[in-house]
Amino acid sequence: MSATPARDRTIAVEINGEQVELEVPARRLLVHFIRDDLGLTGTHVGCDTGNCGACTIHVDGEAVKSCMLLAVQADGASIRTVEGLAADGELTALQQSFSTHHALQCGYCTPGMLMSATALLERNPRPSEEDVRYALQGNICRCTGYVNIVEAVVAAGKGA
Amino acid sequence: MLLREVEYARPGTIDEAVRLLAEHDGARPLAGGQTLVNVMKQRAAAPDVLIDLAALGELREISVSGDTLELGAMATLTQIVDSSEVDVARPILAEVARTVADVQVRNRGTIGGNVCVNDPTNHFPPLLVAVGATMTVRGIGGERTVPAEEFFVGVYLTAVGEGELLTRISVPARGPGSGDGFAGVTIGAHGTYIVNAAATVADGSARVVLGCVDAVPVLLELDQAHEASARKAVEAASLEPPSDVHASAEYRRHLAGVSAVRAVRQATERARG
Amino acid sequence: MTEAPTITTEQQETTLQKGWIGQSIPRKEDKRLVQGQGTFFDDVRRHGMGYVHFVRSPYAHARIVSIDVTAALELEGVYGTITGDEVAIHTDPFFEMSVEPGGNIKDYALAVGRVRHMGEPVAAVCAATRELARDAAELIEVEYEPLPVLVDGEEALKDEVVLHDDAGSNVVWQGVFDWGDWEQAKAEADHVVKIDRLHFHRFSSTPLECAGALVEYDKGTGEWTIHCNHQMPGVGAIWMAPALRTGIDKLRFVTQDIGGAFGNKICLHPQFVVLCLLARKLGRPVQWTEWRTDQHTANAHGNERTFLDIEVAVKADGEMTGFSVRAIDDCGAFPRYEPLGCIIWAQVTPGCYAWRNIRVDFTQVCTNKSPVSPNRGYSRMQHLWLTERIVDIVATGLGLDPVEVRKRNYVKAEQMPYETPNGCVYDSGDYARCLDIALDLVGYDSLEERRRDAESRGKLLGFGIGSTLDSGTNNFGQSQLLNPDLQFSGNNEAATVKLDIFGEVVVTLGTVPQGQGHETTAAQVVADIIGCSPEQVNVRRGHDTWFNSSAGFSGTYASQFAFTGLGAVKGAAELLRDEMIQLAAAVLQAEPAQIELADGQARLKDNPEAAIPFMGLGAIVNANNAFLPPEFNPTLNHRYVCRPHFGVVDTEAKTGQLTLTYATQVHACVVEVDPDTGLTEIVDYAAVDDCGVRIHPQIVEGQVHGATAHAIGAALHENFVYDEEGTLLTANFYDYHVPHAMDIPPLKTGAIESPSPVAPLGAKGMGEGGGGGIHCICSAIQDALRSGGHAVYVYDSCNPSHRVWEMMQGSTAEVSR
Amino acid sequence: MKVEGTKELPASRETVWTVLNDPAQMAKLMPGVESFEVQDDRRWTAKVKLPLGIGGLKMTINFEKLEERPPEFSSLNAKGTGVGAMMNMTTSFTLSGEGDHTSMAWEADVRIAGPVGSMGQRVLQPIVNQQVGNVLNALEQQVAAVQTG
Repeated sequence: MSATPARDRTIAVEINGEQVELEVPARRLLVHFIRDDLGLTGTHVGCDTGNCGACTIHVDGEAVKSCMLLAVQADGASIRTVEGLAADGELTALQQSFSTHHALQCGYCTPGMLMSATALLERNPRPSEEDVRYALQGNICRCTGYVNIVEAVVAAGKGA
Repeated sequence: MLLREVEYARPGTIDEAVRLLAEHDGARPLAGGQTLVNVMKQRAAAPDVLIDLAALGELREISVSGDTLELGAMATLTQIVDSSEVDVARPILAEVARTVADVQVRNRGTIGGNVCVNDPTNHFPPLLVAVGATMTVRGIGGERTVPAEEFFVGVYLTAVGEGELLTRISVPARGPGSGDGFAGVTIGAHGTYIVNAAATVADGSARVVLGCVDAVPVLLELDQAHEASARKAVEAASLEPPSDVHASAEYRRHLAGVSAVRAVRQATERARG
Repeated sequence: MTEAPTITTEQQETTLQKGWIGQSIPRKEDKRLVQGQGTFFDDVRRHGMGYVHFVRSPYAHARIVSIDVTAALELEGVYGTITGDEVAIHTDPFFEMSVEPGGNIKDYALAVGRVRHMGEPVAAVCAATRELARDAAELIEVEYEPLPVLVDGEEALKDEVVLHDDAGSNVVWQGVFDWGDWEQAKAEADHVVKIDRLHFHRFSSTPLECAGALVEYDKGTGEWTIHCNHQMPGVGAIWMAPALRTGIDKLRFVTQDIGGAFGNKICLHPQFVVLCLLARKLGRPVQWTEWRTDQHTANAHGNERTFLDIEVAVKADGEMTGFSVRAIDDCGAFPRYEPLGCIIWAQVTPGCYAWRNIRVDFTQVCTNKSPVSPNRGYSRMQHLWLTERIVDIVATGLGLDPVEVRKRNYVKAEQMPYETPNGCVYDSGDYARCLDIALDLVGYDSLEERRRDAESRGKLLGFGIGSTLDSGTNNFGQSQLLNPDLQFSGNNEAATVKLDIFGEVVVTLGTVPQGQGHETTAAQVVADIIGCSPEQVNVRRGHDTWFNSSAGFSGTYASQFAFTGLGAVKGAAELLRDEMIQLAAAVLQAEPAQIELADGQARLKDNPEAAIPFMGLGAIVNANNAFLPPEFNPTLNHRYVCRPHFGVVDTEAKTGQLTLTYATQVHACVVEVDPDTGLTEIVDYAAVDDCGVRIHPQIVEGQVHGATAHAIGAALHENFVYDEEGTLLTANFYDYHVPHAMDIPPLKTGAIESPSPVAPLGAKGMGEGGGGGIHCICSAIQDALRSGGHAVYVYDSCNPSHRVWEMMQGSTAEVSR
Repeated sequence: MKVEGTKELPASRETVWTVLNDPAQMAKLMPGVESFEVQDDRRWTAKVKLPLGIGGLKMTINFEKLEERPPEFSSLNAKGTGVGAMMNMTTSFTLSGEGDHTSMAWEADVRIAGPVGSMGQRVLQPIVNQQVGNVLNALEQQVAAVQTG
């Protein structure tokens, strides 16, 4: 990455295991790069202030809100989106648990929730209810009241 | 949600970053971006050039040298939460970092960004004043240090001038018989502060610093680390806090007293061990 | 008629076993949604599409002096613009439902000559990228001349500042409802409790997905296709087509997955008309995504309502015989879906109580705030809050026990079906029993012990109840109680079910699901009727006008899917079933009575070996039909319209069946208030639901959770607050705090089932809830503060820490008796 | 939002009046002025960038003199247009005092409309106070410069 300021950049990212190289304007948000430029529409936008977490993805293994990063900031990074969870079409235990526990209604917040919860489970495979609520604080759901989401993540941790 | 045109550079060294900041009018350092990118999304403020500090690995380091905890300005809040150095030297920093926004924001947001933004509701400005931190600022002409008490100049304004960069925050390690506290009232759990207060107690005296009641953190020095003297000091400070949708000036003034007392109580308990 | 209800609590769950109905099967929607494979409107792309950005007014009230789009058009990549002047030329104002003066309001898709609320669109621009569209919007120069601003509903009555010159008054609608004999009830009362003022605040459900659409115009046919998340396309088309001077046949609405709506996606017609005009003008598909700040400032707020001069007639033994109230409803800058809110509340006129004498003087006004739109619990929630506040204030004022006074005044299970003073019929329910379960769940017995424990920790403990009804299935005829000239009455919903060549069962709905699991529950109903597994039933996602499965009032609103939506599915499935049986009988040379449908086959009841799989039936009719006799012409493709029967409303007495089913939700909670800060913490919470037969208990419980979370948010945080300049101070999720996972306490739920005698499946609509959480939290805060020696009544529906603290400083509503 | 105060200046009323009523000198008082253009003796325009730590807030401000009674009273209106914000400010000052001492009583009514007005409420008051402080300090310096120069 050059130290000369520029309005457009060619960036290279690894996304869900695939290498992508594309020119983007410096002002483009990572979430729009993912959705509009790469067509990975599983990552959603629910607010314009970084509060809702619907756009949560993993950058180099950490959960981040892709509406609070510029695409150029991700140059050289490895990205995982919801589409990368069940890469082989087989649902992860967490995804399955979400369905079993009715942890989603409209499904709009779900990709972000799954990414936050996946990051939690990777750090802490057996989270308590309190751990889960703490880890999901940055993800707003307007349908479920969180009850079943918390249940689903705890259950996924127990391998249930 | 959609930003204005902006130029972007990612320098590889601090010197290069400082040079770029000095060379380009309207250039701003981009740390974690958890405030800056948001503000740019609203197009409320629009830097012309962003100097991304992401590649400056040395700014991410957390270490202890002697009795001082050294925090690189680009250390993320998650790093601070997880750091064993912080845990040993000044655990209040991790404790407070743990309540800033949410996991995703803490993963990107940096301590340097938190203080350089100096939003009156931010956690670290009052805390760093309370613990007596020293800020190291690098400019094209070299380095200078600024005590935290003098670092916060106004809303969104700090002692970091045009073409300068905050590089390091030095925090004295917690001494024996001392204790730190932090209290306040938020909008929702771990939400934005309506009022907060940080306190450090050592040798029977206390420093209490109030946040969200003025353009900059308000420092109150107490001869005696008592709840009553904290209450009195807040009253004597004749605060004129802003009113907004979450709190009238009167309610904020009241909460300043409550928060100060609670922070001092916590710090005192910890000082006792 | 009524079976003994079953009880479920968290620990133990028993359900009616009726085949697939009643089972919490995995939702059909989930697999795609957990993989990010849902298709929401913003995921739809078209070649050559342009992105639209609206230029919005920074002022709450101003005259538009001029709009200059020149600089925007000069920007490279800009496809075109549109302003209010063009809109006024190419469209007609939207149809208004009110009588005069509100009926004279002229509401166009863009501001014409004047802006009436902050964020009101004054122009739109279309460009090659989202960012460019916003760049261009910044270049559109609008000169405003600010006008005096009106932000208070009571102030609006003075007409010193008038928003709509065409109406000549800020009053949209005014009327008095007088049922029973209030004057006599008051004269005969032992106590008349007076409450000066209660205020139900502005908030909305703020679905996580904002509004938006991609609109394509077909020049050759003059047809528009609107890929969107409108939740009530039937009514959307009724607004849009006349404004666009076209027929309803020219508007095709397509919805797929929708990220929540809660009523807030009903009034999207102004923006959509702008998109239609731009698509036609520019000859390309145009796309608009609303951002959160836009959603908050200019889309859909819930109705704000102030209740004044409340009087309640109470007998010495605690029986409440009636009440009288003056209500002022603030609908913001334009009525849009209003004045329907002026009558919808009347579906629950006496709340859960047996009040027979009720007088409501109702006025709706315009102010310089965002227009309102239906919002979960629409209009009934405000009124139910009033009834619950009344009960608690009366109980406190007269020293009655809040549980006992409720039980004494509730409509009793043995009175069901119960006709209210205004002619609505509560179909079934057992409110006292729901309350008992709720009390049990929150450990009401140990309350005083816990109160002492809280006191020892410096906290004030409070207990509260919210008893509510969720009235389901709207009778549009109630609009005639507002405006007798309106040609709306009844309701309807359509569905189709067909059996295809290889045995595929395909269902299309007129409803517009936004998370309620319609694909799953419709499949359960069809599976039970035609004898197969829900997995075999393909319920098409979303709504498409071209499905031919929509009716005039199609949509998802008014807690009515269980009745009309599933009623249509059931009707269509039964037509298909009957035909499949006839066909099988013909092929197997048996009598229809000998045929049963089960396991994906049609077979002889007494000889299951003699069976034709669905594939066989589908193939015969669709592909191999030469041998069928000419007089027998099965289609295996059926459309059914569910038309509930309401009868005609009485516009003189203002009575009638305004709705059909009444689900019950009784909430109870325990809170702890910090007397130093005014912060409220919910320490125990229970919601008990009775919606009759539960098609899918897990979905029902999910709706209860969701409605509760909305209510908790509204009760403690969510508030659209304006300053006196009409600037919205809570325009984003920073200042408009919606609950996150750490804000919501663990919720306990319970359920009983009192099947509806009128609903096709015994199932009542229940998705909206009645705002029970708001009522019980207000009630609990009042209890907590009083236990701390503060002689206050909770007078506002939103009680963030500052208000609770202010109440403790002595400011409160006046109550006398 | 209304703000008001008084400022004591060690200069004659005439000196202070000159500084405050000469657009060119006035430009030096305002924070972050990037360009300044005088239309006539009653109207002028400034492009400013309020220097905030998160990046400058850019605005074009049109000034119009409303009333003046030299060397005692003057009022003017300032309309600012920026992205996401419209600023409307009416400000006035009254000078009194004898000899080399002037007392300036000032007041300003500032209104911010638009999204920034929504977002900035809790910081607006401190920011305005801060900017006012800057203006007053600059005035002091400018007055001193005029006196010595």
